Amino acid sequence: MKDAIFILVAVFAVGGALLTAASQSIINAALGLLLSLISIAALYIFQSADFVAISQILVYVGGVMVLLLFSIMLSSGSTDFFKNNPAMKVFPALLIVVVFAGLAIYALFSANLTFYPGQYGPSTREIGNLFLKDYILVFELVSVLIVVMLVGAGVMLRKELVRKAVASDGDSKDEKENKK
Amino acid sequence: MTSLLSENPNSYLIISVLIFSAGMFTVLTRKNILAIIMGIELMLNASALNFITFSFFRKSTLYSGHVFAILIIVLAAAEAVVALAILLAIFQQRKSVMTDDISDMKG
Amino acid sequence: MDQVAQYIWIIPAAPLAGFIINGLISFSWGAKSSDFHKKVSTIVSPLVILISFLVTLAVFIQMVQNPETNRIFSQNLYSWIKTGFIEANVNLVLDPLSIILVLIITGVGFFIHLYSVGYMDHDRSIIRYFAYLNLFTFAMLILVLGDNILLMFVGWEGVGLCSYLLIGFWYQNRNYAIAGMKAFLVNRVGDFAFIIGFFMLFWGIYHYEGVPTIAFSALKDVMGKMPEWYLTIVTLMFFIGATGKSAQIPLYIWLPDAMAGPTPVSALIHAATMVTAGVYMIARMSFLFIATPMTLTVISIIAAGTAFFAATIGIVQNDIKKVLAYSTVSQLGYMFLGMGTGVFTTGIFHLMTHAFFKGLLFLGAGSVILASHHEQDILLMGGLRKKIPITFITFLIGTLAIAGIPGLSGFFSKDEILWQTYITPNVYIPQLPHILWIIGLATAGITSFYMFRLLFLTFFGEFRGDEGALEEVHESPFIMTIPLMVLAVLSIFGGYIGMPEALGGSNHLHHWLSPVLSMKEAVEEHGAGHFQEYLFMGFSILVSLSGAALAYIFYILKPSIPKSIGSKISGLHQLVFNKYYIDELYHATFIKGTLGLRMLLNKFDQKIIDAFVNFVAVIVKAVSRVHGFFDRVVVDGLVNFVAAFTQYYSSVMQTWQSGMLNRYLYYILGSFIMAYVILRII
Amino acid sequence: MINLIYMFVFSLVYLLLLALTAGILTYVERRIAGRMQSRIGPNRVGIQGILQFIADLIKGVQKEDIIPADAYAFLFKIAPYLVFMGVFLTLVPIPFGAYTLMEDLDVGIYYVLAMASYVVIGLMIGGWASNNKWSLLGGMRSAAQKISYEIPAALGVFIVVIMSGSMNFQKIVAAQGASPVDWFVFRNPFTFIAFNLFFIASLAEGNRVPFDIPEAESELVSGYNTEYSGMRFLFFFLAEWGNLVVIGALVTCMFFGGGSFWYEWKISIPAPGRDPIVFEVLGFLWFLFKTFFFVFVIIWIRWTLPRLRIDQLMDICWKYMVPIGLISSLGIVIWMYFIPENSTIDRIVRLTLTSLGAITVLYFKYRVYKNLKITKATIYANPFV
Repeated sequence: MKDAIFILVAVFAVGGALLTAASQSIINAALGLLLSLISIAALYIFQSADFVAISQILVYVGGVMVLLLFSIMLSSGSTDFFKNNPAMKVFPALLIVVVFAGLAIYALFSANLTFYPGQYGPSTREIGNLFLKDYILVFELVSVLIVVMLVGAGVMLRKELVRKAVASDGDSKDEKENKK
Repeated sequence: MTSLLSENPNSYLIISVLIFSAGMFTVLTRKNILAIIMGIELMLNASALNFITFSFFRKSTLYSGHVFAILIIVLAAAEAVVALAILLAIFQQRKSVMTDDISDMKG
Repeated sequence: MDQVAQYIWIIPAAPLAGFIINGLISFSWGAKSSDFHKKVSTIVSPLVILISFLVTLAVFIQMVQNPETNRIFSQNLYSWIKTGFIEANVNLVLDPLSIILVLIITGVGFFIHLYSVGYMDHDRSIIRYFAYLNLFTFAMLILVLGDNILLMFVGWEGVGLCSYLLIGFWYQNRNYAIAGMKAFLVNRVGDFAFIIGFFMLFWGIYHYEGVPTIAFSALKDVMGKMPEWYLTIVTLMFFIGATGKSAQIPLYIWLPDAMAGPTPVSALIHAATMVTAGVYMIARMSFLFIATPMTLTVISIIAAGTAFFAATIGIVQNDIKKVLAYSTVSQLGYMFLGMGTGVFTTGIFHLMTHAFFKGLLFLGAGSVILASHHEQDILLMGGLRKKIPITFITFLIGTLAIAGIPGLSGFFSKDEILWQTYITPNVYIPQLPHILWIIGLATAGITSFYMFRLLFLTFFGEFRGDEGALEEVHESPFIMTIPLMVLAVLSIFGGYIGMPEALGGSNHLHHWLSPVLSMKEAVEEHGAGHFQEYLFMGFSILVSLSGAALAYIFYILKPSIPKSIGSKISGLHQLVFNKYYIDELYHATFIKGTLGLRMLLNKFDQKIIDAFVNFVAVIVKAVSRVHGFFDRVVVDGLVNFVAAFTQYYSSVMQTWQSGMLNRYLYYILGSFIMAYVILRII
Repeated sequence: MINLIYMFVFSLVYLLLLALTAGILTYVERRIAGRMQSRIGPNRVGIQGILQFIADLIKGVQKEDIIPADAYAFLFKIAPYLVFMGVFLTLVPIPFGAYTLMEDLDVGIYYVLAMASYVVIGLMIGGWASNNKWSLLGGMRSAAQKISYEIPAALGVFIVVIMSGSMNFQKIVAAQGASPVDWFVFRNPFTFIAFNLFFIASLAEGNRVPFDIPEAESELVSGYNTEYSGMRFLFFFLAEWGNLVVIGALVTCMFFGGGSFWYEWKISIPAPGRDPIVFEVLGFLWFLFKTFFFVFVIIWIRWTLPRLRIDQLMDICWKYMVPIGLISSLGIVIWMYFIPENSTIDRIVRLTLTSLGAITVLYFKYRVYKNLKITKATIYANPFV
């Protein structure tokens, strides 16, 4: 029974990813990504990583996917649903990807890793402890990064800045005179 | 090793490889920057899945894998925000999000 | 682990805090800084060093009380790099070796900071100065305290940076700025070798020993499987790194120029601490060097050469700081000579005593310079002893110490080196110890000669400067003379902790250090009585005294002799006076070489390409006069040809740089797959 | 296997109950709205019009399921289900009683926050797939609003998590007590702020007035659901009213002591005499009472306040609520560090806050009675007309 659900989830995860890879429509690709992300969260739950799974849904579904959808809606014309994601030469990409996947699976089976049966249990407290003890520096750096990211994204999309960039493409003389 | 697929690490790792390959294929073939970003997200997720799998099956009391998965999630979110901000800025100027149209830097 | 070990982090942290405070003041106010800011800076900077010193002292006291087996204190601050290949922690270690260095850095450093308060009082960038000085102390402490090569390298580069900053401290003067750059570039050569060395060492550890650690404390136990030829290359690379930082042949040329910096900087960085980093590095990695007799031989030869060579240059220099600079190079040669014997305590001993007396001499020189209003030429001084008595007495003590007059610190350490040089057999060249000993002894005599020359010319005789300048000479303020006095006391008594058994001492230093250093058994306990040792001491005393006497004859009794000798052998004199034209040699080979290549290319450009262009132009001009139509055809044709040619050529490259993300990813993936296939499958 | 079937049946029951509750709430809302606007409201179908929602349901099912010609059919179809799924999934960890809950998740609150994102996706997709400018605008506004207000809500939750030391709902309820003095809302000033932050942000996340910009009828026709009709349209509304229950339940759990029953604390029945089932039922009812009180408050707010402008909406979130949330989450840490639980200061603060709350409620009741007396409109206080 557990395996049946697992196989279902796995098929969704890989199928979503394949939909993303193969879809001619950007919105369908986004939906495939959504499906894949949710299924990956489910795979986390299979491995007793509930906190990570919920984080995955919160950040990816609630954040990244919404942003992606926003960008799709803001950037592509809303009429041409089905052909706004053109592909380039497919064959060499397919070749290289298949070779890569083959190598990776070869590496997996030739590596001779020893595995232990996993243990189930709550993880939130341990993750918190790790973040505040061993990985405190990383944690702080990530928060700094996020602040920088927020400020950066805000600055990048400021109206005046964009306009200025457009203006300086054409003629920068006017600006200099304005400054005087 | 148990006979259950869901308790066999290799099944997770193979799923991860497939998702990663799909992401790579997306990045390789798509012209739309948005699709490329999606491919990158797929690759990041595949690697996070690997972290969790190794954390669970190699030494389950060690939660560092979870920490790294969370870091990947957070950094992916940050990356997506910046990438999409850049994308929108590009779109405002050029009215296009296809990589062919913004390859001014080519030799 | 003792309680006190958990405070080790304070030792580097305090100077860092000082640097941050000073840096912030300097950064926020800079030129606008008020007296208040200056006061804060001058109080904070020595204070932080004092804190470090006191902590070190506390650790030292604990260390002395502990039994010999329990004298290594370490504190692990952070897990820095952790891969399968190497593991590096930010781990601070105080053991009997590093604590000596830390005591010197913080102790001598504190007094030099104090001295700087007086010396730099009127400089408007004093806050920046103290910021650099604190940063230097921090970097030097990291170098010394770090428990692995990578951390040591962080400090190594840090001191290099500070040295550069401080040499070019008065960067408004173009020559000084260039001197800074020269120091930086020359150091870079050495550092490059150092980097190669430690990369090779990492690889060797990984390949031969199969352990990921690079911590010194752990390395000692895992070494053993690495073949000697490989280790020799590694240690030679390290030694080249040391020649860069510690000013040995052939990379010593930056040190004399480094005197462009403020004098306390010369005292702290270019005499007492930074330049000895190479010596320390060899001592720290003694377990590597002891296993490679070839490297030790090379070190001995180069060290003896440097010592002698620099000493001869020192005879004829007229700039007070330049004399001391060459003397430093020469003394560093001595230290390396000691290291080259394989009995590393001798080098460390000399390092310590040298820090005291050379720091003292530099500070004294600074005091002289300040007293005589920034006059550095000793030919324009003379008779200053009555005007600046404290400086004179302390300078005299320093001179006696460096010249190896018995009873002062320099005597013991220098003698120990010479003695060990003589008795340590060499496996490659049996006669080498004797040759080296003779060179060393000669160097000792020359050292004594030029130091006394300096002393006599500066403090004795008649004043030779401008009229009336003597009246304005005045003793330095109290804050500058106190460090002088303290260092003078240390110069006198610092040697007694390493007094050899032959003289009734017990060589504490040797027993203190021997647990942490791997070295050849010193021939201390060799029972045939101390007769030979006494004899050798007698030799060196004799040589030192005769050097001093010669200087007395030349510069006090018959001041005309030097000139007549100089004119008789003017060729040699010129050669030595111009530092054997080494700078010119480097200039002629490396710099001229580069410039020459450029000139050649330039010539090619001018003579052939330009000529071709001119030729075409002339033809076109001529033809255009004949007919406009023809003109258009030829010029346009040429242009189009060039364009087409460029286009064809670029179209080849263009396919690679397509501006398409996907293509780039193809390259990345393709190379990745190829690398994987090559490394793993084939 | 048995477990799975049990879960399936249980969630079906939940689903039906939620649908029923949401349906009844539509009726209740219209009745209350009627009272507030001096009219009667639906009273024709069934006794007092109680079956009105079933009539609406039948009407909705009968209608033709229109999909606009230029819409993206697949997305257009799944959007309402996504929205409904997002609301329904949040019910999983909410404890209606000590045993009456679907799954005792270790990451309870975090899970609830995460599930809200499905709603966002659903609304955006719905708005976009309709291929209608108003719908698109409504969907995007809704997404922007929900993402923005998730931050103050999360900060409010954060404070509660710090106070209770766990994200598990049972433990959060257990960290509080039965008496109002022990409720988180009256624990200290910062938790009180957290309650306000969470409640207001929840209103915004649920697209309720005064934050119903996404569907603002007067400017966007009806926002993201303009093109929907029939059953799909009803699904959006099911989700909206279901969300009311969720908000009420969350607030009750996190700030008002959940289902901890008063008598457990007050009357000391000897332990053998305690019947767990009785207490479970009583606790469940007590929980429902609190929940529906907050549902009433939300409805009340809807018919009292005017709608905000979009820029005011964003200003309130980013310029006021987020900074306040950040400051109070710092404050709660300091507070917990310096003032241990059950110290004198802690008790004084709790009592003061509780009595202030009680005084406010009583004064408000007095005002209502006074106004009713003056206007002689007592008929509108009577629920059965």
